Amino acid sequence: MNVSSKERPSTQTRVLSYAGALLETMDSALADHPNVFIMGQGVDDFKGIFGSTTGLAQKYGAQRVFDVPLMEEGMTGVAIGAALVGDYPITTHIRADFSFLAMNQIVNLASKYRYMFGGIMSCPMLIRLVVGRSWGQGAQHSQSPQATFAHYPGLTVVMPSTSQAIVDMYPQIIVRHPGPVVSIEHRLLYNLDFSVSAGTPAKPIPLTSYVAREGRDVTVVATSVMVLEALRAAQYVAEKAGIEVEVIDLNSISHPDWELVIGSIRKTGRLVIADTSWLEYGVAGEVCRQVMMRDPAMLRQAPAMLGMAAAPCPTAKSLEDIYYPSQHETVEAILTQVCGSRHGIELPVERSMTEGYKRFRGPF
Amino acid sequence: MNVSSKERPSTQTRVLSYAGALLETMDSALADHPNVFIMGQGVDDFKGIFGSTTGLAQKYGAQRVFDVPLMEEGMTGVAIGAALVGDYPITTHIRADFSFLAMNQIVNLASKYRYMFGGIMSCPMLIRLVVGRSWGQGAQHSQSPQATFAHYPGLTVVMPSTSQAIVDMYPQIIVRHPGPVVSIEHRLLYNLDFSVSAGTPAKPIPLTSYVAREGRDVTVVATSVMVLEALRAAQYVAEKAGIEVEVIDLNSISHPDWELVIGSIRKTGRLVIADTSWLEYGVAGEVCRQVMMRDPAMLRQAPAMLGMAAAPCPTAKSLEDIYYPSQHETVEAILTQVCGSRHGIELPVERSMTEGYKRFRGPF
Amino acid sequence: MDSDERYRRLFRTALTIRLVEERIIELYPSDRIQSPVHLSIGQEAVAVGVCDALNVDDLVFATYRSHGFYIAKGGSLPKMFAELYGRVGGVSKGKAGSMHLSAPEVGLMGSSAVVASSIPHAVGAALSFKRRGSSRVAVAVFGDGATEEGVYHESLNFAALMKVPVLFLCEDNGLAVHSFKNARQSYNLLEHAKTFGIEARRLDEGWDMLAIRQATLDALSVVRAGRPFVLEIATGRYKEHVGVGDDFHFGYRNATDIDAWKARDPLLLDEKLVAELKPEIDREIAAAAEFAETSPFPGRDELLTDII
Amino acid sequence: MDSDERYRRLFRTALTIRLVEERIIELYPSDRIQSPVHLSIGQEAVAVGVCDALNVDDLVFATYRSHGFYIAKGGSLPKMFAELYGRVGGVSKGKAGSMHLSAPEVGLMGSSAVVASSIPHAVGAALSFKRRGSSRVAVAVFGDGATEEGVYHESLNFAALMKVPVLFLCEDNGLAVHSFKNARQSYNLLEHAKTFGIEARRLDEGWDMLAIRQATLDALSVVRAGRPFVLEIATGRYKEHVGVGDDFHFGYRNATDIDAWKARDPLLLDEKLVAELKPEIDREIAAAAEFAETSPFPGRDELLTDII
Ligand SMILES: Cc1ncc(C[n+]2csc(CCOP(=O)(O)OP(=O)(O)O)c2C)c(N)n1
Ligand SMILES: Cc1ncc(C[n+]2csc(CCOP(=O)(O)OP(=O)(O)O)c2C)c(N)n1
Ligand SMILES: [Mg+2]
Ligand SMILES: [Mg+2]
Repeated sequence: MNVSSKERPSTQTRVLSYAGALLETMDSALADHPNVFIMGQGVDDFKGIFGSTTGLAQKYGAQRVFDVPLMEEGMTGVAIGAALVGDYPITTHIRADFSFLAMNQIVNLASKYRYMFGGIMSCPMLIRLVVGRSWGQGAQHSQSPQATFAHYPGLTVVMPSTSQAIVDMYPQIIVRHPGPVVSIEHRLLYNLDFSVSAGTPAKPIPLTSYVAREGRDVTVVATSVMVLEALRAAQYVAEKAGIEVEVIDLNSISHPDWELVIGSIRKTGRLVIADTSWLEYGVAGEVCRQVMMRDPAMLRQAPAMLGMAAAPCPTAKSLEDIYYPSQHETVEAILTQVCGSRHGIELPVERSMTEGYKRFRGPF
Repeated sequence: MNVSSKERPSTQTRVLSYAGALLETMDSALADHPNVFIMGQGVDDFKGIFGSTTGLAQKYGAQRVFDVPLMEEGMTGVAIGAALVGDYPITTHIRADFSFLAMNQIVNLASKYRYMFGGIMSCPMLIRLVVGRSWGQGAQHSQSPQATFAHYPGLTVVMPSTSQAIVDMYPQIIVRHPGPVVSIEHRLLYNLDFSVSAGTPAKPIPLTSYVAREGRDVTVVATSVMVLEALRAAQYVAEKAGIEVEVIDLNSISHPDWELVIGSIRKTGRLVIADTSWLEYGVAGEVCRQVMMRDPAMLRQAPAMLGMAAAPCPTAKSLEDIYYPSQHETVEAILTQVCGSRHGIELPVERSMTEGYKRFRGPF
Repeated sequence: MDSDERYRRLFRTALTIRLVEERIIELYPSDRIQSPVHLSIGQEAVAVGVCDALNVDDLVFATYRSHGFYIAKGGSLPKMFAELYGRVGGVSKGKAGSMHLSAPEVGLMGSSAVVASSIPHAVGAALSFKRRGSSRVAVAVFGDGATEEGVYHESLNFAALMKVPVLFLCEDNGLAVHSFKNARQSYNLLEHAKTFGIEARRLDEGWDMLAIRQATLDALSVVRAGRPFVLEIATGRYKEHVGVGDDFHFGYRNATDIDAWKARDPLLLDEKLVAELKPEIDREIAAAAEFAETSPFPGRDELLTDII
Repeated sequence: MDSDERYRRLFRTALTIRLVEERIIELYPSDRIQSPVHLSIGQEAVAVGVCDALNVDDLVFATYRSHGFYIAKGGSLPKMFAELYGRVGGVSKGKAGSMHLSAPEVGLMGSSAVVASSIPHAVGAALSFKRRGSSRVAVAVFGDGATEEGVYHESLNFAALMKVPVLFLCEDNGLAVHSFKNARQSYNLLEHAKTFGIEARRLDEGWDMLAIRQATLDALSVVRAGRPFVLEIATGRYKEHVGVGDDFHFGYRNATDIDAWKARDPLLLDEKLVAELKPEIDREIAAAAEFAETSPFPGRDELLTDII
């Protein structure tokens, strides 16, 4: 796998894995802000949430980085209480699915605290959720609840898709963002290497959507790992058919840059939506709503949508492979949008998206 | 308030409040099916979940209808366990907001049980959630989580909007439906009287969408109490301007009859969506997605959308009144769709929707 | 300090709570207060005794039944009335209402209407205090019913493990809405807490403000030393669960259950002191209600502010 | 029954579990099993002793670490291997995998990979049994870590209140992933359970199948009489939390922690019996793996079935 990302203004780049980017931002958050602390099951162990917190407990001490019992609801409540008195808590869930145990604290408390009390209190904090995928995660370790959380006003929901997104966004969030942020990180990204700007980029990735690749023929609005899928597909169709795909990383699910998205769709007139969750009542619906509210005629034809099949996630690999959209399907969706269903262009054979990620050795 | 509902084929009708319809269906479920039991905080007290379970504990005994401690997650887990061995549990949450405490059991367990185990087990059960509104319910007693639950495959999510819907649907659900059902009941409906068919209706309300009022000029797709708002508005614009509104009660949020919805929109070419929750990542998005997937050109213009303002629910009445769409806004949305924004037709003055419901004395 | 003066001070606060809530009862039919109210009439002594033992910068995290704690912790009456009236002059510009009173400037943090949900908040605040080496404490106030929720268990365990300065204060009125405690709980709260290594004590004299104050001070000496404490105080809810009425006529409980409490209630017994203090308090309440009355309703400009 | 024969029966089941998991370890690098596996090697005696004391129609609700309970409860080996291989011939057509094994026909209900989440299921099944006047019981199997979750508290309270025939079985391996119990728990499990009025017992000899069987029978006599019981059995997890490797080299724990367990492990000590039983069990395993190997992969027709 070798995908090209948006060109960065800064000339100097370095290679940084997603986990490495997380570790860097966690580290500098702790170094720069004495009120930051990290808590979660296993944050202080040798695996350190897939390498994103490894060594930090040793470096900053058990008062700043600590393991907690199994207590998702309680932990989130503890974080809120600490935030209310000026700390900045970072909590982790090694699978996003476990955040449902903290749903009450996240939705009924954290998201509402500021508004409910008329602005006199707030609980800024970062809640990190990891979405599982591949290797038989099954129905309870694979969910991607961005639409669920983004439905509730007061929450900021982001899905960083690259190391650059982590490096750029987390410092904007930690301590600086006024409210609670749910960041949904994708497990498949953790071990990938990305090239990131060596210094501070001229245009850091904002807490909203951005163009990940420019193009004129079709717009792909994607989230998280599907951004990478979209970029891979864009490269493929560029090489095979000279089609120029514009890839927009929605990036912030709660606060997308809809004008950017709509501007692109107006330009290309064609749309593919690629999300990590179910299509029903998900991101695809919200994108469609934003288009329709402005002008249903903006699109020349019905958009294509890629997401999980409408079932819980099966464990068997043969089912998992068809449960998620493959490169094959992503490329097919793009080609069909641009050239119609009888496009006649050869499709990639890759059967399982995760194969691509396993083979991937970066950097690019 | 006096709204006309869909004509029923049966000639005989009787008057039945929403709470009364619930009580009747709970009663006959207990009478007809020895494996049914009802548990929830206060189900056996003199208030009986706003009159929907009153007297049943006395009638069927504490083994069939019983109070539980404060334990939403635990109670839902208990219900799943009982369902797995052949009981049919009905659980209640006097505010839908409290179901977030049971989110893990509902989403990670109940919704997935059948699929995750390859069809060899299932946990049919009914989870009743009451949505609060008006009289300062505030941010934590007013949420309407249909989009949240409907995002997860395996759950059936319904929002009965009338007594007839209760009387028709609950017997189809209880014991007969193979999986877990989340039914979202609206508190404002409880005290309203509706006319229901006296015997078994020729065409009972199905576990999917249905036409609540036929019309040719504009389609209103509505949920729960917004169906009543839509019917009131339809009557108003029919009288004031001879406009014929087609009102579709989405009714099942997880399994709408999209062909019915789309058929109506194709016919009228105009669309208003009226939901009880936030528009962002909500029902409106999914309706838009269904339209766009088929044909973005189906609509002559951008649809109108009515829902809660994009904030937690404020307590002050002056804010609550503008937080929810009023009759004024509902009528305005319909008129603007049909006649454009300079329609010049007089709007109803009603400032707060809840006034209508207080004044309402039925039957109709 | 003169113990008589202390008693007067506590009594005055308790009477203020009682009179404020009685004023609420009178006002309620006028629809000036359009939100659910959970009255603490009968339970005033708990808030008063506990808060008097606290410093201003100690934090209280409470529930929908918090008029008492709001007043006892020192919250402003005009802001409270304006909040109940849904006016801009309210603590939270009317967005909070009765169920979500707060007064962070005097240490009452946001009250939650989801039972038990603010218990871990107190633990979290205490955790911060501990890390900063502060001598402040946090108090989680909750009802007997709240201890049934799983988060109570998680909070006790975490607080004991981390040795944070938190006081778990259970207002045991024996009821959750209309359910009696024995129908809901198989455990004894003190024994239960002790298995977490948490010291625990019950005070049956929930009418006795001075005893509650002293019990709180005793508990706080443990808490300030960095050990959580569970203090359970028996008390009586005179009114219906929510709303301004009595509820004995519904037959689920007997008036006699509460008569025992009334027979010890200083606000009922000490008529002389009531007579002496009432006029001034009444004037304060009238002024507060007057302030509320004249404060504007929040308008559309407030609907979408303070969200993130 | 001849106690020697009983020992052989239990031993054989335990050895089957061990050999099955050792086979999984061997197979794992071949990628035939493409899902996380949580091995119970070292913990077999618990499943074996407990299940032997149960009737076939007694129900067990377990966790992601349930190969042992699946086999001990009498689940079919070919269906298990096919399930692990993600094949149609598996218990759940491959949709479940290792983390969600079940065998309802012999009383193993669905295993959940969300810690503690199946505990209330056992309580609910027991509630049904009670209402029907059945003598069946339900067993909630969970690890020490699971008791930290709030739902454990809710489940104990409810079970004790309703007096349902449920056995809470805690497999105490002292670890939750890589965290030691003393870093996670401030309570003693037995003392804690007793405050709910629940009888509780700990067995330190988690290698002793017969002792576990007897302790379970003793507990079941209480449970069948309609009183929940907490049985905590100390045991040792030999392997890493998830996956097929050892984990001593990571340094978070010492091999010596486990050596004490190994020194008592009958499957290691009784070499003679192992030698005698192994060949037949190996044949069964080979046949099961063979069945799995030849069972087809589920195809697109299975993707969207059995959802509602
Ligand atoms: C999580 C949750 N479940 C249910 C309710 C409904 N409810 C409101 S108050 C209450 C009783 C709480 O009793 P207790 O904790 O003893 O407090 P009290 O009202 O007696 O002060 C219940 C069940 C709620 N608000 N939150
Ligand atoms: C609710 C939840 N939180 C976290 C996890 C991640 N996790 C998986 S196993 C485990 C440890 C559980 O320990 P214990 O209950 O003792 O069982 P053991 O693995 O030791 O058998 C954790 C934290 C999870 N699966 N579910
Ligand atoms: Mg109480
Ligand atoms: Mg363990």
